[in-house]
Amino acid sequence: MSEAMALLAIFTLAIFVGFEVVSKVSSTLHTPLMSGANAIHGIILVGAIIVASHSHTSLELGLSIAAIILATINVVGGFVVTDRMLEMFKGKKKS
Amino acid sequence: MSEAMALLAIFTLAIFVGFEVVSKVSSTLHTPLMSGANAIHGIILVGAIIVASHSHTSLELGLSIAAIILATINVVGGFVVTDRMLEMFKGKKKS
Amino acid sequence: MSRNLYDLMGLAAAVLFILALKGLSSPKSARRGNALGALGAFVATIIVFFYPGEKGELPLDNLGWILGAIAIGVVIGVPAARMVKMTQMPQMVALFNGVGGGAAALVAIVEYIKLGESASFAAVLATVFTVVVGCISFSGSIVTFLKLQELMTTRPVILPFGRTLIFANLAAVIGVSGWVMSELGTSPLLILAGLSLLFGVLFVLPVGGADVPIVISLLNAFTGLTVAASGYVLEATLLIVAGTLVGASGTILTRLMAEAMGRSLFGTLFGAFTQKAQDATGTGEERPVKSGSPEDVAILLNYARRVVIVPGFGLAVAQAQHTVREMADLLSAKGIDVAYGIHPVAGRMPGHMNVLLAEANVPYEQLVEMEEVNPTFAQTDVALVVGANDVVNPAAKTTPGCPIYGMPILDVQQSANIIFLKRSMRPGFAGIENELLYDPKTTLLFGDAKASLTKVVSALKSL
Amino acid sequence: MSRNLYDLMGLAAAVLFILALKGLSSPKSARRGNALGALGAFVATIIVFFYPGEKGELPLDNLGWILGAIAIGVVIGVPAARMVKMTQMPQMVALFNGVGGGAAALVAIVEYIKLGESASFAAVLATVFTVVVGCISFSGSIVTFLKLQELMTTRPVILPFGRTLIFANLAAVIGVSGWVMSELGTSPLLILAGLSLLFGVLFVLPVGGADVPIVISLLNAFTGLTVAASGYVLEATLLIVAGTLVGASGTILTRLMAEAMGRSLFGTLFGAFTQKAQDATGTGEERPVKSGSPEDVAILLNYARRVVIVPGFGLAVAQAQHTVREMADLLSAKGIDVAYGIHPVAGRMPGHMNVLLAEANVPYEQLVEMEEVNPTFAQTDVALVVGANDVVNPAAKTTPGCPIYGMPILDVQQSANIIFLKRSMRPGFAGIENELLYDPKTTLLFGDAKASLTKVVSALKSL
Ligand SMILES: NC(=O)c1ccc[n+]([C@@H]2O[C@H](COP(=O)([O-])OP(=O)(O)OC[C@H]3O[C@@H](n4cnc5c(N)ncnc54)[C@H](OP(=O)(O)O)[C@@H]3O)[C@@H](O)[C@H]2O)c1
Ligand SMILES: NC(=O)c1ccc[n+]([C@@H]2O[C@H](COP(=O)([O-])OP(=O)(O)OC[C@H]3O[C@@H](n4cnc5c(N)ncnc54)[C@H](OP(=O)(O)O)[C@@H]3O)[C@@H](O)[C@H]2O)c1
Repeated sequence: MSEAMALLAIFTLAIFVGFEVVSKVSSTLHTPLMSGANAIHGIILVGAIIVASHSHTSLELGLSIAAIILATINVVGGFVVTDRMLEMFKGKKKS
Repeated sequence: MSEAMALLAIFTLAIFVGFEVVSKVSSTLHTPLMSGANAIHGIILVGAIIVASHSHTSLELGLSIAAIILATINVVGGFVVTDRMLEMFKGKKKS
Repeated sequence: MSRNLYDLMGLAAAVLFILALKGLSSPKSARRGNALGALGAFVATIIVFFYPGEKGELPLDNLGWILGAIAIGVVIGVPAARMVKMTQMPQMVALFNGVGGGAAALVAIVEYIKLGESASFAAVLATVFTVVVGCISFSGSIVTFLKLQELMTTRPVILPFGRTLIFANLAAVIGVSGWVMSELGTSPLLILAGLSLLFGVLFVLPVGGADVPIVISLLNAFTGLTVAASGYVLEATLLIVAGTLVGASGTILTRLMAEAMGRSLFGTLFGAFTQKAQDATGTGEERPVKSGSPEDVAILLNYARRVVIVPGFGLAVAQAQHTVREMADLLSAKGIDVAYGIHPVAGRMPGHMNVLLAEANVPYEQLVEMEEVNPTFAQTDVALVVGANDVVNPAAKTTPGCPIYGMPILDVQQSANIIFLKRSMRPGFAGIENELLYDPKTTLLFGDAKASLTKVVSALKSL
Repeated sequence: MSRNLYDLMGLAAAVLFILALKGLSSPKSARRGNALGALGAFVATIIVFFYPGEKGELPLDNLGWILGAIAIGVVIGVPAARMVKMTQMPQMVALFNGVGGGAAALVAIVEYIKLGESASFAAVLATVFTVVVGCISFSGSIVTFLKLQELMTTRPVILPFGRTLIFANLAAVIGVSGWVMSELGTSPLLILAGLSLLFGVLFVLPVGGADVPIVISLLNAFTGLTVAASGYVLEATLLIVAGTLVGASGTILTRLMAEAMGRSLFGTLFGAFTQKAQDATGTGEERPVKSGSPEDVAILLNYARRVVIVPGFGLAVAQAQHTVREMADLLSAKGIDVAYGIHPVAGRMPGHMNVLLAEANVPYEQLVEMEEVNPTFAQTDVALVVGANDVVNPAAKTTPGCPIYGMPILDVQQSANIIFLKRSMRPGFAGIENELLYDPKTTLLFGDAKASLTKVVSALKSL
């Protein structure tokens, strides 16, 4: 099996996992889930770091540094804000 | 990424898909689901055909022919028997 | 390009399998799901005949043999699946699972023979794993078949020194596996296969009849994993995906089934290793029971306000589903409140009763699940137990250590009167005495369920 | 070996992301799920610093720049996330999503500059896709932010010739994409980026305020897909898996959110292309309304047998959750049956009301979901609407074409009396008039919800 095929298989399976995992979420959790998923795609940070480390012109470096900053805001802020939302659900347990 | 890693990733994702897809099945469907899954693993038929086509000694050929027969019984019989079970659920729709 | 095309079709087959499992998980789409699975298997099998080799050639030698073998398999498999009686489906599934496991083991043996000195450790490991687990799945499934078909006792079989035996067997399997892996050789592999077959037998023997479906489900998951391992050795992604899917979903399913039966998964599966003496109340005691005539039963029913019918395996054996419906309709027409109390594992497969009663067009809203019907027994005048036994046996609550202990039951003893329709005092599937038969509230109507019900119906009509 | 180790850790990070989404889907495990996701992101980021190149060397040039940029991101992101008010979380999520999309687009632009003549068609396609979709996600998210923050109107913005404009824009994006793909060049790419940014704006402008969260969710899924595409170009499996997960789950989530709001997904998203004039009943008419004093309200409540409290966005603004609970406890103590009717999209995010009321320790069993509470309004004496508007607006049923048409609402008009606590006659989020305010059954108590409730509580105590 070629590498491209393997990647395609991974892509396909990941689609199913993504679909199935959230398909029964209650509406109460829509926003935190969206926010958490949003934080996860901040992992483009990894891509930004990779391109930054291979940047040799100042244009490339500038763009990728900007990408790193934005991606970091996404990933760090995303998880923190999600956690804050979820914190408020705690109260419910008591009752 | 090495080929082995790609296969491992595929394996891991398939585990999640398998888990998630059936995790909320009602007990009424346990038996048909088991039976259907059972038919799916009959796809070892493909493996049996591959080894049979590369068999050069009569021992190898004999074993792989036996494997093909067994696997065919598994896959064909499995889907037919599952279908028969499910056929009986039809009646319910009328009411 | 052409290879990529076939790879794409292989991926499509894998997706079809996923959709099959997804479909099978919901009543509405179950049948379509099964059809998708069959389509996936078909596509996958076709591809392999046309898959070009590295240099573009078609690689299938021995084509005649292969096609012949497939034909034989079809000729055996289809009629077997078509002709099996509904009551015998579970054993059929067990058999099919067994042959699948056997096929995986055979494939692995051939692979092993072909493995060169240069084979990677992972490939050797995967091959040996497949041989061991495939053989266990094969022999284990055969034993479950024999149990379900009642060709051997359905009660747990406790061998003398059984525990020592199975531990020794396990040790031998592990030891020989190591040997087989360190120096490739066909004879040690065959010894390993033999030991694994034996292990499968010892593993399943101590499992009580009622737990057999759980074991089949587990062996099914095992077979799935062997298929995935074979896929790794043969570099066939489709087999990896399909096998893993079955392995993972089978594992979950096994747990769900154990939960539905109120069994501890661990206790069920490792009975062989722990082997607590499971003491069951002895069978065949001579104690007084109250038996009645069809007319007595008809009168009891006629003056009830609420009747709950509890169907069990005997209803399936007697094929009395139409008759029971006729009776229920009669009672409803007299203004009596009638419901069917459905235990999740009544019969011999989950959903067995729903299937049977649906066949007789029983109105869906009369079928009440265990959790919902149980609180209503206290307001029930007559609980009519038709060919059920284990699912109403209070021993599940009162007798720790008995094979069904811990299983939730239908609380028929809460109702004002209990009627049992069965042929004899013989116990049910789990092989244990039912105290309820001796309860003063209980009336027994002996005979085949269908015959008895027919008599009750005519008695009801003449009242 | 060492590379394999890092690959394994990458796989572990992917698994953590899956477990994160799984955890986030169930209330009990949501917080742990989020923590697992953060752990996954941490692991993934660490790996990339140590991942050895083909020849075993550590490949990170520009390390100082990279670490500095991360530090800046942390210094901006964490305080922003910590300090944002609860009522502004949705806009925050929109912003974070936007910057993520922007980052993906920037990464793709750099990738594009580096692409040699030998780049495969698939790689070029993936790069251009990322630039386009990342830019759309960026500018679209900024517009949703502006709408939610009410820095611009929350009502659908219909530009003159809007439809022509957006079709032209779309055609331009497609055309320029083709150009960029056929001959690599930086300036056409920047033009493409500009066109895509514009498209994002035009796409989101016509979306009515109430539908904004749906659009954020969709843009979130888009960003996920761009991450997956970047992963393909950079050969980073982790990015493929993580991006695809977000893309797939985001798509489902978008559909679920649209369903929960009773919106047609298609209509919401392609409003820009269809642009039916959504006529809303004009605001600010001069019609008579019945307003009351806190004492009037207290009396109505005091003699009710059943009161349903309908909280909305205004409750959150006024932070009146504790006061409303105090009042509800008072009523309960008087033997009045009190329930809260929770609309799925009351407030500014799904679950907003549950969160708020849980904060005030309102007993869980008093929170009743819309489907369950609606049939009880006919038996309800007083429906007390606290800072809600759209979620009880009958226009959702009666006025086709209005922005909330088709959304299921709480049927307060079925109850004997309706009390509205709000500050003015201004409409709610969707910007449409609520006929119910003019209903003869309705009493209005003007003022901040917390102040009004405090007065009602003291009036109740002195009764
Ligand atoms: N549903 C599943 O998934 C599944 C699978 C495998 C095993 N099991 C096990 O099977 C059992 C099911 O419980 P159950 O109560 O349905 O069945 P059961 O405990 O096996 O009892 C069936 C009863 O039906 C009577 N019977 C048999 N043929 C009859 C006929 N023609 N007319 C009238 N009565 C007849 C038998 O008594 P006579 O011989 O005296 O007539 C027997 O007592 C449980 O132990 C369960 O764990 C279930
Ligand atoms: N939940 C979500 O996911 C989500 C996300 C985004 C948008 N939305 C949309 O938001 C809306 C939610 O409906 P809703 O009924 O909860 O809110 P709404 O329709 O926005 O109505 C809120 C009402 O509260 C009043 N109010 C504001 N501040 C107040 C205060 N301090 N004291 C008293 N009253 C106050 C306002 O009237 P005055 O100004 O006259 O006081 C307004 O009429 C729906 O259109 C929904 O689609 C929902």
